[in-house]
Amino acid sequence: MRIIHFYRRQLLNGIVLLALGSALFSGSLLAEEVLKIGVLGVMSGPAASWGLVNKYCAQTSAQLYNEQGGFEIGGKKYKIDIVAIDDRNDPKLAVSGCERLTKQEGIHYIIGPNVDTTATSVQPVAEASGAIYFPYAFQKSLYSPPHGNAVLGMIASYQAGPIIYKYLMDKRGVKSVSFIARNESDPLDQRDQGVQAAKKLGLEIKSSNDTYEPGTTDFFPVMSRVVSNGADLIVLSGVAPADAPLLIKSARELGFKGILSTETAQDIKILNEVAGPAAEGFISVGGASTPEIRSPEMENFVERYRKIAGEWNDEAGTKVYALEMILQTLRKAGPEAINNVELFKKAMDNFSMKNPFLKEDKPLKYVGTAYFSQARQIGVPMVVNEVKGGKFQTLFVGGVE
Amino acid sequence: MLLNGVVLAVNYALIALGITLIFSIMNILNFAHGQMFMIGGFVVYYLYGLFGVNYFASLVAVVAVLGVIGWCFEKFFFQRMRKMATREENSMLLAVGTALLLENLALSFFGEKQRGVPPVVSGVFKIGDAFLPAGRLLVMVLALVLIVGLLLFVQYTKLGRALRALAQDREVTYLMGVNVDRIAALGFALGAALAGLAGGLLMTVFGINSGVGTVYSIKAFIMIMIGGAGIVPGAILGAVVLGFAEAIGYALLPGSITYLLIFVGLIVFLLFRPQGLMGKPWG
Amino acid sequence: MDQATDNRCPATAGEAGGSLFSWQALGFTGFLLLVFVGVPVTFGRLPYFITVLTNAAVLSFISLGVWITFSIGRMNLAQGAFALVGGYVTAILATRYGISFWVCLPLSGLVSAVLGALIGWPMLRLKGVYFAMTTLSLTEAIRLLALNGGDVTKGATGIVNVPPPGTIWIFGRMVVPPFSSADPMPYYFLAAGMLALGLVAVWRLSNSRLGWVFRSLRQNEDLATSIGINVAKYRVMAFSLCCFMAGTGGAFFVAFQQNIYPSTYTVADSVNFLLYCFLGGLDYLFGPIVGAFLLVISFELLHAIQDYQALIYGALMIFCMLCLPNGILSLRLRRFDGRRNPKA
Amino acid sequence: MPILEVQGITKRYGGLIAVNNVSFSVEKGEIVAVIGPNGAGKSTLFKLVSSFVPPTSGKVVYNGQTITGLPPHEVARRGLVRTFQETTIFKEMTALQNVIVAHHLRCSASSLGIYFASPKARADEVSFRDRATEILDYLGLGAVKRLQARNLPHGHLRALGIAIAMAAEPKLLLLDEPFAGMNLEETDAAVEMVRGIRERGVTVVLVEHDMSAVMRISDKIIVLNFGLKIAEGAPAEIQRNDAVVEAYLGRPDDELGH
Repeated sequence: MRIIHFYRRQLLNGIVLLALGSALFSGSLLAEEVLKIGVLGVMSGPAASWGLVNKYCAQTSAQLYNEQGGFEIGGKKYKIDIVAIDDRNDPKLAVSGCERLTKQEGIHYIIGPNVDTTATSVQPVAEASGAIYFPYAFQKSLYSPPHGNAVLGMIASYQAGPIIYKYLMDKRGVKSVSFIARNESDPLDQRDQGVQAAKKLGLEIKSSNDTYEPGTTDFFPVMSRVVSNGADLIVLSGVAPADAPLLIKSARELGFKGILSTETAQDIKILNEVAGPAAEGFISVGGASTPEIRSPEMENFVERYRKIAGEWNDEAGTKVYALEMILQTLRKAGPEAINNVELFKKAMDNFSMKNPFLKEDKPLKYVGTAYFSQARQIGVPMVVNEVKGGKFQTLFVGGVE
Repeated sequence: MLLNGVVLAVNYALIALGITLIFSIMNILNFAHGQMFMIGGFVVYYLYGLFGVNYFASLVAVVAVLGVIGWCFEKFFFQRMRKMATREENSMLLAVGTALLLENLALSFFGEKQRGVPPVVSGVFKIGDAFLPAGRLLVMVLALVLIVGLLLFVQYTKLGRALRALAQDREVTYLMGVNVDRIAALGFALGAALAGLAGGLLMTVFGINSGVGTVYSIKAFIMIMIGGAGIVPGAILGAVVLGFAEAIGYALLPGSITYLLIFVGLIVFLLFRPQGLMGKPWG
Repeated sequence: MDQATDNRCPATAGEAGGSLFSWQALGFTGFLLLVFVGVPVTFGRLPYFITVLTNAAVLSFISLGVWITFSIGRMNLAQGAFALVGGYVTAILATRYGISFWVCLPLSGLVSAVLGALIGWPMLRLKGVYFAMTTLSLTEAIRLLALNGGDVTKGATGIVNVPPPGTIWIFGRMVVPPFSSADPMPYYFLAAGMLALGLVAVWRLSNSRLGWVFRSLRQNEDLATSIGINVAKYRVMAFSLCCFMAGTGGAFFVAFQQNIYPSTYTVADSVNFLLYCFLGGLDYLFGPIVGAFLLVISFELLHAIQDYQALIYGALMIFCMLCLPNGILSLRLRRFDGRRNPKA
Repeated sequence: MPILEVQGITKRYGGLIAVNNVSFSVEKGEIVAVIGPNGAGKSTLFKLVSSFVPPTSGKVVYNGQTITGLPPHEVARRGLVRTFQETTIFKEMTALQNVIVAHHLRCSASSLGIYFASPKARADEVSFRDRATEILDYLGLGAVKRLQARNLPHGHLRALGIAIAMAAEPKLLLLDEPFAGMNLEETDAAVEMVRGIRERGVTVVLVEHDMSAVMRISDKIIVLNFGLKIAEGAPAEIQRNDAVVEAYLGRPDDELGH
């Protein structure tokens, strides 16, 4: 009996500690005007890096602004408070997380979620509670009328695909293509879009039905099927940063001599570590992350990001935009928009500013009308990279209208 | 294709041997096996990949680290549980809990990124139409050596015999004056070290990240179910079957259908032969 | 200890009818009041809490099914599979044929139950680890089946925009108002209602002769056979009941999230259902409910310490398992025994 | 008509013949014992008769009907009930609950009726409780009926096993080694108990190793060795049978094997 009592006391102590801890954490940021921004995404498990990069980006920007006394909207300075929630890629948790952000924390601007499953699940909640969210998922219905609260945070693969293929046809003489995709909603969608785009451009599709399971580590078998089709170009549709280097390595080991490309952002460190020299010549899409096009502000951000996250992740080059766009649009729409997303939406329509992350003077806007028939996408510059000597080198910078 | 099956089978055998060892001694399905595999990979990543320690020395470190983890698990978790619990399901659920704990620990300490190391050897052999990268060959040879070593160890050393006795009959072993708890802890440590070694070997080819654990655990389960749980030759046979099924399936069918067929096949197989290919009936 | 156990379950079914006024019934009434009056009044303005509680309620409803299979001595890792089946039945019927959710809900349970009976019949001959592993394979197999289901399941793209539950009219009166995603309250009431109904149903089951037959199966199937119990029949009965609950639970989540994907329920979900039962205590009917609510709510509470959330969650779980191997509810019972029987 | 007829029953496991072409019959009201050294095939024969294991060839006729191939619970429903060698009981129920559950065959209510506690089901349970109490009292377990079965003293466990079987209202009861591991006193009590069961109108077939107890109560003894029936007859005849004496005494190794 004594033992049991002992444990019960420990358990109770633990609960009290927990409660205290949570009280402390929530009580620490009071006093000034606070603007809360939510980050909802997968921050644990195999896809953890997607959500974590969102979180770290938002925290980094917030820290930078807060050090200057906050971000100014309508003459008042606001401290930025990032509330991050891990949905573990579980739609159930995404919904409750979104409820928490919108209803509990009173947040109207959310960065994330990361995949179709969770993004479509939070759609009803976000719309009902008047919140704008910035998913990194490609399902078109999210962004097309009658829905209007989701803003795509990056370049969709179906937008990048045609541009890359065209470039490779013109400059590298590519004539035929094979696709391989991760067997999940987003990647398959990206592959189908990619196949359509390639057909339109007149590329010969050698194969397109090879897929691999999330969690696969040995890509030898599936890659040997793809390589045996003998295409000039192999497109990795929607591959996770963890999978891309393994796919590339397998392809090279199998004697593939052509070009490998993907339409999603990748991480150079992972590519180098895992694929090594096999990564040479790999073409991918990044944000404003390559050193040669970065502005000083971006350099500053990169440095701070390193402090917060431990190391730089090239994905962050794309994901840095979401919070910046939210804040700048709010500034333009005025302080009322903090609690009224309709004002925000109006301000989106002809919002334009100089892209602060690029050296070059380029405008930053909301785009996507051609795809969603409304501007519901951040006009992230599309930087196409090639791996050269263990580093990303910018091939060209494009954009989406 | 078949060559690839061989490579897969040998590596899987290493994983399956570890889990079958633990199962035979304690009747516990070690859910954390995949996570131990993952930690083995990370040890190699840090020592060999980041600090430039010799690859083989790193593998020795893997054995030490995982051995300690396995020993602690048995000593502090499972031994306790066996003495307290009233239902046999409890140990299994505890195993699930340890898997969750290890995975979360790894995520906190190792981060979420995919990791890889420079190849230990480079080059590609071409055998007929098939390609065999040297890295894979090395991993295969090392795994083979380890498997043979393990079999000899279990067969001919005193500790190995004690382990086998324990696997056969706990009571009798106890009566024979063997310190059952100590041997069990050593057995668990050995099983964990095997999982870690498999991770340390395979990570040079496939890389590693904090989330791979469950996938390997499930593969390990499939293998010992095919071969017969707790039977050493069964584990090897199971690994061979799964390795070739994967290699052949992936070569002929889209990936997810291969695994669908493997799972359906496993279910049907178990219905007709629950003891596996070589095992004695269980329960 | 033994005395107390015997008092807890005085006999079999005969007396269960009379125990309606026992403390169990009283506790249940209290539970109903809390769920249907207390919670809405206290948390009505906090939709986030309501959503969390809704999740917890339906998760514990599904776990109750797993609890039934535990009571026949099987560790069921297929609950996720049957939740997925139920979810797809509702999603397909509702989007393709426009059938009302209120028809889909029981229908999903039924389809799952029938499927469970068909698969369970041969599978339940396996025991222990073998049964657990076969059901684990089943969870994966069903997920992969959904992934390769072509037009029927729409593969990896999932089925989205499933309409929310509609209005129910009886004799021109609106009995159930239309559901909308703006307000989680109706979902909460539906979830709480399902849980309450499920609880009564399983409570009744566990106190009737059927419950005792199930328990006898867990303790010794051969002995049960020898006294004329048709073991196979009762095993399948328990398993398909369990699948029914998974199916209806899965259907609920489809309506709640308005979508379903093959990855909506995976092995991790099946494992979670087990853990809920286990943490609450396998010997107690309220076990899965206590376990599910505790785990779901503690996970949300741990948001405060974001970075270590998952870590602490895992450590807490091991701690509970080691200190309370018979579940959290065993605490209460041990103390109870101690008072009545100081020597125990 | 004999209540039980075993006709040329054989069971092979792979190349091993556990039971080889054994035939015998049991009359109503008899106590018949099957004896033999360890590994003689007694247990297998026992499982064959109770239909827990299907025979390779031959059949079992009970009350004029062939029961070979029927599932074991069906055989029990017809009144042929077995007990177990080990102390097989429902460990996590009280002795009383054990016996109440064991009344399953006497249920007159359907599953649904049981679930909704129909009047029939309630009446069933009340009568089961009375009968269970009566059986336990009769077998000397009245004082411990509220104890958790797993905590019962060893001697009581076997009695509980028999009580469970009795609750199924057998016409023919198969007892698996009812005297194993008992001292003289306990054996005496158990012998009385078996006699008492016969007095309640139940035919008893028992498989046993303990010769002296068997000699005292059996009307007929069947001796197995290496799966073959080597003798059959009244106790006095068996005691004089050379083959039996050799089987038991000539091969002391077998005795130690257990």
